[in-house]
Amino acid sequence: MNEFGSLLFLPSIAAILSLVIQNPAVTRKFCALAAWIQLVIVLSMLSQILTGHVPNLPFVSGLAVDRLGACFIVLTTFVVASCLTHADYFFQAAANRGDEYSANRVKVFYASTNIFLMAMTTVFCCDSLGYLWIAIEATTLSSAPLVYFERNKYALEATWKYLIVCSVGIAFALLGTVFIFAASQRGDIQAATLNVSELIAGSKALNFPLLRLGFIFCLLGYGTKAGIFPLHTWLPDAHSEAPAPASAMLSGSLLNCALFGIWKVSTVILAANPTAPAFQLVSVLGTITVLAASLLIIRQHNLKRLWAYSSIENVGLMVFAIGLGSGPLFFLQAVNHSLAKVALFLLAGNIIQATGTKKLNKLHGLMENAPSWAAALALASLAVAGAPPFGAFVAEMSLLTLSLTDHRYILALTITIALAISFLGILSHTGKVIFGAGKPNFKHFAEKRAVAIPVLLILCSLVIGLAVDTATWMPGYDHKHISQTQRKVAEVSCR
Amino acid sequence: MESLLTDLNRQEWLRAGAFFFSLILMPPLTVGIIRKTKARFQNRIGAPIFQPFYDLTKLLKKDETISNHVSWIFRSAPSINLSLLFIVACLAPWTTLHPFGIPGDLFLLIYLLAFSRFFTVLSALDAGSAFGGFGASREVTLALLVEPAIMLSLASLGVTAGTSDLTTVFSFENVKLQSQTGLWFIAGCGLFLSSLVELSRMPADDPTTHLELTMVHEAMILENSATNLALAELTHFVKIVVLLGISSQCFLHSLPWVWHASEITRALASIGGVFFMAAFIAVIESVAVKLRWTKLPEFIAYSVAMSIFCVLIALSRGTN
Amino acid sequence: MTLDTFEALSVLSAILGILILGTTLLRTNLSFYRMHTLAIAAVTAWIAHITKEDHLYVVALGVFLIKVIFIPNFLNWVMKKVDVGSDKQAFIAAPLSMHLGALMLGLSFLLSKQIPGLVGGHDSHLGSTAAMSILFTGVLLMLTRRAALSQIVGFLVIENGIYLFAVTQTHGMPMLVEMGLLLEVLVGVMISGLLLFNIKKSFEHIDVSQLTELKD
Amino acid sequence: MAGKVKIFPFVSFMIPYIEAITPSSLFITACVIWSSGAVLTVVSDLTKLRLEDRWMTGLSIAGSLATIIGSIKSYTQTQAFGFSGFPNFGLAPLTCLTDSLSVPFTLLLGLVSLAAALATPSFTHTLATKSQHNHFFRLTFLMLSGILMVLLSANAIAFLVFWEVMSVAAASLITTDHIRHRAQRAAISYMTASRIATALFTAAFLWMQHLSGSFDFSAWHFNDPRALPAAIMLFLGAATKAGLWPMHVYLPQSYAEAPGPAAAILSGVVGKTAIYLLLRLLIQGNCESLPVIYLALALGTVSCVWGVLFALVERDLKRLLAFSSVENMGLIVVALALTMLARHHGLDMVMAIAVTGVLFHAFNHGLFKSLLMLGAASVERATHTRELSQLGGLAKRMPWTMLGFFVGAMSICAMPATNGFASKWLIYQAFFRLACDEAPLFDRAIALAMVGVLAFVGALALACYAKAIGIAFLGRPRSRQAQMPPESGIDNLAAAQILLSCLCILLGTSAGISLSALSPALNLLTQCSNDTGSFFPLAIGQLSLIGVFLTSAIYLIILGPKTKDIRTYITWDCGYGPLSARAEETGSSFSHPIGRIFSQILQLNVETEIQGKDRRHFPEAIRVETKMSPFIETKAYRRFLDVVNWLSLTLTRLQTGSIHVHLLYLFLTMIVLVLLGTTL
Repeated sequence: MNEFGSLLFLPSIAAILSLVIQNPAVTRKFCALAAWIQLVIVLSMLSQILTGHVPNLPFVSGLAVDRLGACFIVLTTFVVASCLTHADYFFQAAANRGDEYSANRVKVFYASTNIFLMAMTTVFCCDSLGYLWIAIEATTLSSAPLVYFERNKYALEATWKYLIVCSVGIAFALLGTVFIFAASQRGDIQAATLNVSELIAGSKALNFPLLRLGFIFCLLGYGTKAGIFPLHTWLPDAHSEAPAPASAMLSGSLLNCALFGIWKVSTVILAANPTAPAFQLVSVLGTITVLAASLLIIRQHNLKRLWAYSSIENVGLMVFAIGLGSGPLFFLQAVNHSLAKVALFLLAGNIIQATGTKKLNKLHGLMENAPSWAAALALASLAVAGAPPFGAFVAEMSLLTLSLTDHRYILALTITIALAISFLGILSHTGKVIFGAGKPNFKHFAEKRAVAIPVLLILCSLVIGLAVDTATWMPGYDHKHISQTQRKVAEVSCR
Repeated sequence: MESLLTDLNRQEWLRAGAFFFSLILMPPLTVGIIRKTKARFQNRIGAPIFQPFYDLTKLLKKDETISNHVSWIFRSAPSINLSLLFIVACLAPWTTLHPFGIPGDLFLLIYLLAFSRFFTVLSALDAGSAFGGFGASREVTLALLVEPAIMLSLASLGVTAGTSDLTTVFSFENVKLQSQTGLWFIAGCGLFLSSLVELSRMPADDPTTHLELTMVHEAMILENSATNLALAELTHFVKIVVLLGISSQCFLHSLPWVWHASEITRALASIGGVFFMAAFIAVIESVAVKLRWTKLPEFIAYSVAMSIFCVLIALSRGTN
Repeated sequence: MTLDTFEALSVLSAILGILILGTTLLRTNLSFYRMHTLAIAAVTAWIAHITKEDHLYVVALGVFLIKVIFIPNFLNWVMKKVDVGSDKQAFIAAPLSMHLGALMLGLSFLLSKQIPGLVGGHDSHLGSTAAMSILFTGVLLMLTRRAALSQIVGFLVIENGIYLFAVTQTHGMPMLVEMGLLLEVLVGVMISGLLLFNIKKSFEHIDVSQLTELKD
Repeated sequence: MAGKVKIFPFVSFMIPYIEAITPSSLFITACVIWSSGAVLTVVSDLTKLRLEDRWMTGLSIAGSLATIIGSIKSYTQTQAFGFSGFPNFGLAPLTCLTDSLSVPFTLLLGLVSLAAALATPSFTHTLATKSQHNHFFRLTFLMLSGILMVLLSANAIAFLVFWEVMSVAAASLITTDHIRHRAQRAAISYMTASRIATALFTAAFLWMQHLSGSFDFSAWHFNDPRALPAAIMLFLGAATKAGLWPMHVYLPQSYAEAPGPAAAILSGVVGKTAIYLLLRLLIQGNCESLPVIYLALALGTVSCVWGVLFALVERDLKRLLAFSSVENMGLIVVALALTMLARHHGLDMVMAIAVTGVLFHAFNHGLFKSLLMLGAASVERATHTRELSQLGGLAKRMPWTMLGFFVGAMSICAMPATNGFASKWLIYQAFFRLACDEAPLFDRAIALAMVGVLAFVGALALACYAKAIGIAFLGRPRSRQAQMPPESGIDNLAAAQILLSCLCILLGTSAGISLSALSPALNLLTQCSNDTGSFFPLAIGQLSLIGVFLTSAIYLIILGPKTKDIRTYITWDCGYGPLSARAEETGSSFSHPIGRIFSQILQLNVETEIQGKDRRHFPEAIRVETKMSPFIETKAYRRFLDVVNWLSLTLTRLQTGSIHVHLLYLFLTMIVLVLLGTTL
């Protein structure tokens, strides 16, 4: 319990302190610093797992970090740290613009952000599906105040929808967990358990129909939380009404937790029966989500909703990666999406603060007003749309190559078309924002500092795009000719 | 060029001399014959056959008047056109007196003719007058419709002979073409009809009209005067001789006895053929009436139809 | 067929759940909800008695304290502060939705026969029928009622349905997980109660169906 | 006949200097120079540094010279080089290959970028702010390095990366003058077309990787039937990028809106990268599947006729040039299809001639199209308009632009003694030879028909460019802008035009010799090792010498002595009195007879409106308006866009906003998933 405790120790202290400290400037600086220190702690603690020497690091009976979980923890902490650093600029710019946020609102923001970070870290440490469910529900509850930060009518409506739809969705995930637990009890393994490692070990002995039913309900529950197509309705509202740093965190890290839930459950059903038809549902759902989101992107009128829908599209891609049974590919897509999407939401926040409007048809001429922002926005939207030099291109190409080796031709074709549509949708919207005559009432405030974090994130995505060779970096991933079942078993065992 | 210098036999030089002599004499003479026959048809005496020579010498002596909006194209177009037509005359198989067997490629010839048309059209547009523009636009439209016809009929001849070099196609040694009297005849008709349009003779355009709105070729040389006009007229005369020559050669090749006749008779027959064609044109001009501009594409459709027949014959015969 | 006592109790809780659907008066809804949850706590206690799983007693106590006493009182307090008496006309008239609830009970009886693996061993399928019908009641409540408060009650009923599944089929999840569930439900209700105040403050009504500004 | 010259004379002169440097290092230096230029503009954006145009054009010229020398060097020495460490695109490292097939294309890139760089200073002063200057230079450098790397990359992933970099750079280059909405719309339509091409390429590459197991181009063979879908997708993608018939819609907009030098590079080289890919994959991968052949023949022929027809009736100079490049691209694709047809029937000679025709015409088209684009851009710079109805009489005011445009027009209409004629002659000859050889009757019929179609298209091109030159440069100026002061001497734009015109004429007259430089490329593509120079037996050089000698003789002897006493007077006005410029032939009236013949395709309708009491006999005012609606854009694409919009509209209507509906979606999906999960 001690390592796990030390993992969460610093954010809890930060949460308490941010409630206690009166002067908001101090809390802002302190929380940002705490987040970066937390990143260092996490890196040092999980260095064995990250470098692959130790398969996984068990804490208490239900909590154990495996390789994928460790990578996600590092990514989430990095995302939260960069968002908090930018939040410092965000609040100063708000003050400079005139409508200063009241002190206790900022305190609630920082407290719930730190709790949010704790909840997300626990999600990735969970081995037991029960604890996983609790942690994900905790992330929902802790992110509700973040969405409700603006305290206006729209934020209220967004929060209410977010809370109700997600809670009901996750309730079904609980039903799924119950069924999986019942499957382990009915199966002839010695002790009924919820721990994924034990479930995988005794997977052949589980009562398969119950397990399949449980998997479907978990897919439905965590899918609502992730934003799969028919269940995505809460996501655009929540992300467009939350303040920029909050919506960056929501998009950048919260979606990964829900998808991690789906991944955990799918490893169980993969171990039980790799060619289960129920498992095909996952990749089909992923493709439908990518296609629907790319069609929705074309007709967007609000800058932040545009980026929310592009998050839904990337969630679809990640679900498709899970449907192919490749964990490393799922993480590669998650990293690229988080980096690019956080940069985009932070830039969107800057633009909305400077121009005062979210409407796409009122935003134009950013190149005239703030050339550095325009360049960053252009590069970031290219990164998220999957243009080559950036990491998303590598992820999408490996995804499509893998889907072809799995003989899923129709799905691969649909995704290629959907990616083309969303690329054009995103670039035409960004083009309209960047080019055109400048806006007269553009409030400039520390232009260079505002774009520091986004540029850092774009550079990381560029490094992934150019320097990372998928074959060496991810041992489980090998796009040479391996038959579908043999590769899945290989990957699951390397977990 | 090696063939020109080495086998320097007397007969080769004789043929070259006869060729250049006829090239200088025949163009004005053919036009003279056309005008003479038309006059006789209108039972008037008409100007002597050598009248075109006198006109050209008269024009060469006169002083030139040009428009003040004109650029270098107008000044240089006549000389370029004449040299182009002279080269075409040397390459094209319009007479059996073809000097030294210079290879005249089919596509090169057609694009040399297009080159001279390009310059004529530009010099017409250069003066900036409505009539020049009118004539240019009509010339280009007619050329557009006629060129495929000429290309296809000559190409089908080439396909049956197996080479695109017209000199070997029109030389009388080609066995495969000897038995193709039908192909030669139809190609001859197609080429004759196209050259009627190309040379803007009666059914397409009346060379003697003074109503600028109906002119095609005359409208383009409206701005030329004196020496310019002389060169333009001479170019037109050479073009008449070359095109009529080619179609007459086709007709000659369709007659079996010509294949066995001697050199001299073939030379005389080809020269006679050109003059006969000229007279035939004069007959058409006296009998037929000028077609309206919108009806002209239907007339050209006949020559295109002829060329399609040639293509079908070429394709069917080619398989043996 | 001889009804085991815990089956009788779970069917009783299902029936009480359907009664919640009966009225649009929020106050009576809450009281029916209280009795319905009491029945579920009793089921838990009785199963603990049968299977000698002593951690179930603690869970039953937790359910009783939080879900039977604290949450209904909290919601009543919120209702007084927000002073909203009844849930104006729902999408479907209240009696009709109650009959639908009853129909759902029959349907879940048929369904629990088909669902594999639920029936087995000594526990009969009545427990799963009750759980499934409570689930459907919760869904009906959320879909047809306009007031935010009845949406919270609907969510709690769904939660009870799932909890009943857990108890009747798997004799209770590990202790820590059960406690976690109760804590989550508690925090969820507190937050939505807090939101309820703000909706009332800014919209002067808590009719959720009018919250529709955010659309594409 | 002059003896056969084995090595390109130009190379033999350079060999001692560049013996040591390998082609790869030259190409890498070109890329480094260009990308350092791009970085320099970024630095100047961030700091106060003001970049002089001279430095940037110097950089650009240095890059193009390095490319030219590199391509000449790689003529003699094939080299495969790669970077194992840094630029590793995940699935495959960056591996490059310079072989004889990439020589003509890299040489073309070098020459056109050299000309564009020469012409740049005279354009950058039209750009207002410093940020626009930097934007223009940065994106030109990015595009140029993108094109170079596209031509060099040896595996599919590297190709896709640099292809996307090139497309995005070209699209944003089109919006250099981004205040105008037309420029933005043009960029979006360009981006759409190139993204569709990329999507088709991705699908084809993935399929081939699935078949062959690796992303290297050399490992792919298109002769087995399973590769048919990939070949078709590859061809459609290349057709979209080259601007063939149904996908040509974006070409006129984007070429017209791009700034001068960028338009030259776009129209000259970017379209050729698609042809290069087809050559590299389909021809070198010896694809001979009939569906691809007949698809290519059909699309190529239609775009030949369609492009030149619309170019003829076009009223904007740059759009006219864009439509005519649709025609030339169609011609190249038709010749490509002929190569595959000949290989299918095993006729090696026809295949060799056709491939040489494709390579030579692609090279020539790059030269004379960029020459024409520079001419049109210099006209737009001087008169601030591209409308033919407002130009006129520019020959006397802009003599050098007129000369450049004239040489470009001559070579695009394939006039003898120009490079256009040499390459078009080769394509004619290939079709002619196919008709003569013993191929099946159907293919011989197609070949002969194609000879007729090409003649028809040639005549149309002649009409189109006669109109372009006649209306824009000759006659009287039709508007106030056209009466601007004459050009003063040769500025760098004129120098660029003169460079390109000399190249066109040099290649045209020395066709025999310059063609023999393509023998290694022919050998690589079709394994038949005859000298390509022998395919062009015409003594075009001697003929043009005789022609020049004759013209000057006639001019000096007959016209010379009389020039001093020439009287200048008004143009013949048939007695109506001094006519104004309005009486002159306009662009639309020049092409009206042809438009009337093809009115179905062009959707041309003429409305005449006569006002006056007795309208038939005493008309007071007559108004004639000819309207021409582009057939493909209005019918096909409008419908397709409506469908996509309707689809996304119904999806957005899904987001109704009421929470109950959202919950309903949740429960319905639950039921569907449970049913699907359990019953499957």
